[in-house]
Amino acid sequence: MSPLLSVRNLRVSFPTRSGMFEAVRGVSFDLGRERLGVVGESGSGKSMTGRAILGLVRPPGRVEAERMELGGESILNLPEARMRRLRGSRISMVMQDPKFSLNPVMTVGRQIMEGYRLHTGKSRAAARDKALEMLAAVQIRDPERVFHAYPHEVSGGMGQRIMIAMMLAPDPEILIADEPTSALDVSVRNEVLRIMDRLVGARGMGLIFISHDLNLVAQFCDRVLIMYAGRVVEELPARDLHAAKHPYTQGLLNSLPRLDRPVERLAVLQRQEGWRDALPAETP
Amino acid sequence: MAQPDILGPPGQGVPPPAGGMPSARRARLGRRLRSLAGIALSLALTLLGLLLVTFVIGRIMPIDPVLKVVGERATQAQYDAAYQAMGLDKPIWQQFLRYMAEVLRGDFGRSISTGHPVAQDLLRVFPATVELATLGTLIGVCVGVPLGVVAAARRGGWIDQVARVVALVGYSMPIFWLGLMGLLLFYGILGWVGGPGRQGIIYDGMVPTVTGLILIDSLVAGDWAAFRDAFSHIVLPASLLGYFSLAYISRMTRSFMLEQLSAEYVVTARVKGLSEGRVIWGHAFRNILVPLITVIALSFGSLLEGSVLTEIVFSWPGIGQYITKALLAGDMNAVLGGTVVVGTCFVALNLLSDILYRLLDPRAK
Amino acid sequence: MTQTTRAWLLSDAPQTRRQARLGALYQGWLTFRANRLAMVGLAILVLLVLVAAFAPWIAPQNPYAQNLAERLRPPSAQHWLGTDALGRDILSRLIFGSRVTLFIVGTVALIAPVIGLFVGTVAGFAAGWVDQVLMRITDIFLAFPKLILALAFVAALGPSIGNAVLALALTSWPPYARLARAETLTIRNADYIAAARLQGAGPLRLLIGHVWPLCVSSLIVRVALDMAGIILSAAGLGFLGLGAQPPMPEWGAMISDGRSYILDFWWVAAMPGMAIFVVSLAFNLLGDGLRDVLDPKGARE
Amino acid sequence: MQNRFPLRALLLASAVSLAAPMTLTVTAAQAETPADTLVIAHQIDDIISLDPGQSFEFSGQDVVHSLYDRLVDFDPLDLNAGIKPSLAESWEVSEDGKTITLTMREGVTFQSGNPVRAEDAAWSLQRAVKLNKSPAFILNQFGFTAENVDERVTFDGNRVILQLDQPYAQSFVLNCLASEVGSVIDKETAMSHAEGEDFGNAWLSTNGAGSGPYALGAWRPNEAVQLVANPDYWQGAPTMARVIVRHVQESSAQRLLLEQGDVDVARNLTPTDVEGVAGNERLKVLDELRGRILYMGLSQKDPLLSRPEMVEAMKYLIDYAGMESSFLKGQWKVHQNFLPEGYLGAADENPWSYDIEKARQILTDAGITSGTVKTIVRDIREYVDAAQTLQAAMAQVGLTLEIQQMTGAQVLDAYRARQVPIFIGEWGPDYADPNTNASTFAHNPNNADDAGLSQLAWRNSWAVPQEMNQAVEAATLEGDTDKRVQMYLDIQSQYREIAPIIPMFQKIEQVVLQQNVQNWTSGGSVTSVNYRQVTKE
Repeated sequence: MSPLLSVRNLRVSFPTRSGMFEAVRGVSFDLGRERLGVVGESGSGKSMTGRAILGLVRPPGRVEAERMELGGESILNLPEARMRRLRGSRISMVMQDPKFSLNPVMTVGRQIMEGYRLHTGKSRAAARDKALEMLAAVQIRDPERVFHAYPHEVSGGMGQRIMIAMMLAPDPEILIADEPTSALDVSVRNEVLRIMDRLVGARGMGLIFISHDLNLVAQFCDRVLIMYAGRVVEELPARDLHAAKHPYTQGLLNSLPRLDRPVERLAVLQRQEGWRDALPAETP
Repeated sequence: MAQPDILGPPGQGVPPPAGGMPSARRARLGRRLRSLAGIALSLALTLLGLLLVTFVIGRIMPIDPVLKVVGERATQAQYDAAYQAMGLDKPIWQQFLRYMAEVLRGDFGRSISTGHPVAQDLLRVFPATVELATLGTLIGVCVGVPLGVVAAARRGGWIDQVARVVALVGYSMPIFWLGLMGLLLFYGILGWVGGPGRQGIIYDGMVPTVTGLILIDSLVAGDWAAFRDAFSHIVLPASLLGYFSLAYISRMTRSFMLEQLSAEYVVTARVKGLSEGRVIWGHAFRNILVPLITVIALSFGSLLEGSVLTEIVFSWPGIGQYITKALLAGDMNAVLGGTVVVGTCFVALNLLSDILYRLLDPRAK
Repeated sequence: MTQTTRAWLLSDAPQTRRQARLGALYQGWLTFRANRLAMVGLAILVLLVLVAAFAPWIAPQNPYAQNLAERLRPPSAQHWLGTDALGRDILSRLIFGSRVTLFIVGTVALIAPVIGLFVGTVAGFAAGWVDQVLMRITDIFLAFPKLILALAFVAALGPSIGNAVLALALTSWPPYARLARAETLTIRNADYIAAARLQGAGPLRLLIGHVWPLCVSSLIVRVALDMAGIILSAAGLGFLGLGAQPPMPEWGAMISDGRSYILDFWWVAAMPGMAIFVVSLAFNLLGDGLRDVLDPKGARE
Repeated sequence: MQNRFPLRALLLASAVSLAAPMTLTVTAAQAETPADTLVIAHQIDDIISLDPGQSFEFSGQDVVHSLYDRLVDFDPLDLNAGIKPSLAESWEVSEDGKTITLTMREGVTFQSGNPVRAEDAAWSLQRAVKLNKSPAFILNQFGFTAENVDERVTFDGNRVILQLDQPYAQSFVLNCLASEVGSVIDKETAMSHAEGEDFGNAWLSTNGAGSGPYALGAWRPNEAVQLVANPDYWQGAPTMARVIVRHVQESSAQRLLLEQGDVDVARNLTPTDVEGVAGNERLKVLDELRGRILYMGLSQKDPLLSRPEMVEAMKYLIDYAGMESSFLKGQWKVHQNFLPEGYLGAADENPWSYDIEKARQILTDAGITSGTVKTIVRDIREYVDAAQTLQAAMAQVGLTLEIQQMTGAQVLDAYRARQVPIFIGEWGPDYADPNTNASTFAHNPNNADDAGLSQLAWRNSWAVPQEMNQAVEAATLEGDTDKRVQMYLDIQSQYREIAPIIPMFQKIEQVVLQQNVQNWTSGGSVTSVNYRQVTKE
């Protein structure tokens, strides 16, 4: 079976005063119906990779790749009109903070209905039913009330569930979750993740889970890409994470506190210039 | 020249209130009403202060209103009689109280520079200004808002540059000079528009006054010729004022839009696959409505003050000219009356944009 | 500039506060420089300052010398911009008039924002009844028809360029006060203010040391954008005969003089009109460019 | 004509580029005013009141003049013919010269339909005196006061009887009665609108109640006055059924209106604009000598200006010819006497000319080589330009003139408070008799600060010599017109020698009209504008 998404040698660059800045420098991976974690520090290019896939890199930013295919069909630098048809309906994205990523002056219901109606062409009533159904699906107890609420009237966790409901309403094949839980309280974090996991699994979707939280990714994903300075430095199954070979990954692991292996002092992450250009430790 | 002020929206800079489930809509409405009452009170205070300041200015002005009444040739005896008749021999606070009492009864006194009751004068000159300001603002909004939005959407592109130059040129033109030139060109040479004044002289007094807005009155009377005539007279000064407010409105719109377009929810909207037009107008634009309305209200308010210079150039019998003339003649009844009207409008516009803020922005307390 | 200085300035990791500050300035300058229109504005203003400074050496003729026989002459080799109703050389008057314009702009720019900054930050910082009182006063001045208020001031103080400028300054502070207050409200509850307060800084120190510097940049932008309005307002007062007194070559008064000749001797009004236009435009371009650099709102995407 | 840049062509070219946004506009055809309507562009923002007992502004008197008739009047088609009967058919003066009896014309009615009676005429004069507004002094000169006017001005059947306190010259009295304050008001109508003791003043301020050729259609201050013809006018209904006077502030705007054919008459064109329309075949320019005098007053309170040599030198520092041929061109003519041409006894000698050397000589001889004086001028183009010209001339003899521009009201304030060192401005006669100017330029019985007077001589702190005061008073009583003329000539001759108030120019009103407008008169130097004789071809 061909992968849902196949990316080869993706490059994203921006002109700056001191020449071109490459945010993503040759990232390659395939995504099947699985949960792929992308881990890295801020600035490692993980978010930009997600946006490049969605065609959301705005000029003067430039996206290049050997290949970027969705279901065997190239989506690299598609005309905006065609890209728009893919966005939302086949690939979707959940962002970090629902406080900012939901439109403050539109009711929740309208925001959910909007994308759904656009891609399915269904009637208002059908869209409404779908929205309520999705709200229920993300375990919102009183969908009717939340439907009419404004984003500022809901809590952060609920906001993120709304976001998930909204993004999954048109039944996309791939969901990119860009740090979906880092703005949330720890207490609601797991709940949101569980909901997302269940929905993605039930629909047989591909999930790209972007995070800086190695532990979270290890628990939640099937496979992990470790990114550093715009490159994938290592790729490995999540369960083998502890056996990571690349020193950067090891560094990341060591800088996390662990209950089973307490240390006096957490290790400070050491970076080496050489990693910037080294090839990934394991190419798929 | 009255330049509109760039002000933030009401409550600008106040962090968005922390969200929470509304207990009930009624409670929300009650809170809104209560805070509106507070606003109304502070507005009333503002108005009172405005009157007081105007009154004091009137008294410290070294222009003698008595002379205007009795004329250059008057003898000292005539002068003294008029001085007392005008109540100027009383202490200033007594004069103010007396004036306030009269204003509350709706009596603004008699203007000494026109010989008419001030209220009657205002009913004549203010509609002239309202008509001009409304049309000007309409032009400014209809052109300025789309221009600003497009400029923001195409930031750095040629539309943005053109919009910038158009707006800044509008800001920088001495409006009286532009007015004279426009009059010369479009009236004097081309004959496309009507000349100075609100109407062609032969239409003078032909349309019965209902609202005082000639465009509307002539429609009410069904007099198309008079409407065409009035329109041909207003179009040039209104375009000039419109250009000016366009400049302001488009710059502010652009700046608001840029702020919104960089917001995350815009990315969300794009992720949903919405067209760029929908993203801009359906999402970002809806978020700037509130501050934009404030800006438009302010710009309208500053035009309502009467653009004295435009009014002079176009012989437009508006409130700006009226107050200026009255001020220079020491005609304080007229100045006070005019200031009350303008100030009330300004305050009312503030209140209106506050109310709209409360109605339109779901985040408002 | 050498490559190393440049690199030092643009460093991502400045070593000292000074380097950081200079670096930020340099970054701003680079942004500003990229805005070609703003650079044009700046160039015009620099030129204006130079012209004003060297007016006696630049002006081809005495700006006050009348010659009734040579009145209302069109632009020619002898009088580049023609002569006015009293036969004075318009170019020379414009050149000397640049001093008046700079005086107006400079004085208003010194007075109004300072009053506004003070009133606004005190109101925003003190809150409570102080805020209420100050803002009511501000509102009163805002609700007042601006030109009328200026007219009243000038009429009360006597017409002269100094009083006109004073009147303009005294009538144009309220928007600055509102702006400064709004900025202060956002800053007031910031953590670093709390931190400074914990370190024992008094209210005055907080105001001067922490609040003012943060309000200044948005004020500067506003001032630059308002300068054009100030010039036009001053010209408006001149147009109404309440600004500069003759024979001072104030540009607005020159337009006012020229308007009676506008149909046949267009240059008498058009030349000062152009001068006002160019300088106002320059200020606007500059302000617009500064906004992109300094105003955090609506900048950078 | 100077070489001009083709601004119009230039603008026209740029119009093409601007044309797009303007396509909305209605294209107005070249307008022509209706044949029975006279449309006038004029600055009429000075009107405060239309009550004949109060109105004292140029534009207001223009309106009053058409709304009302007076007992005696001028013939608008022949102003030089002097006083003619009007509502009074005839008059006679008693032996002692103190009683004047006027017989009313029969069969004349007010616009209200009420008959014009001697009672109305007498009441009109009485109320003007009792109302005691600005123009009351014109009548008060004959000894009337609010207390005695009911006895002094009486009526008997169809005769009005005036009892004067002195045997004033008949021409003096009749000239005063011909001024607007002498207008005959419809007593019944006016009193039906009276409020308290105001004799209908509030109502008459904005309404008309006369027998004149026109009724008031509407008056919107600073905007327009509309007059409607009185079809039953006793001298025949006016040809122009409607007269509309539109307030247009700017000369250039007036000119544009005129050139576009939107107005028939423009009354406030600047010299340059008059020159500009000279080539237009559809327009004509009418020069009419008016009574206003542009003069310079030198306050005798100022230590420098009070020196006779300084006064003398100043007369030679004024560039009369230069100003007359430049910014005053066509609208002011040199006239160095306080009686305007057209007035009884006006002198026509103009001895002074611009002579820097002579002025310098006079000053050096007197030991004056430097000094600073201030002038406060009203913000009117001509005055400011005149002041600047004077400033430049004074600079040449080492004197500094500080110019301060102010609004009319402020200048008047300062002037009446005797605080203007050099005053440059106009004086307009109040009525058609030479005494109107003589009594203000050359009469000052009490030079004290608290004298409460308002004569120009007093305002300039000039203590007029006793013999000149007496001569001015005597001239009002001289019954023989020839002798009276000589008396005024003598006063003016002496005045030129000593007075610190220097008459410089006399006003020429340049009215520009469409070619088809006939019989226009602005009232010459003696009266106000008349519309009733105006026709259009």
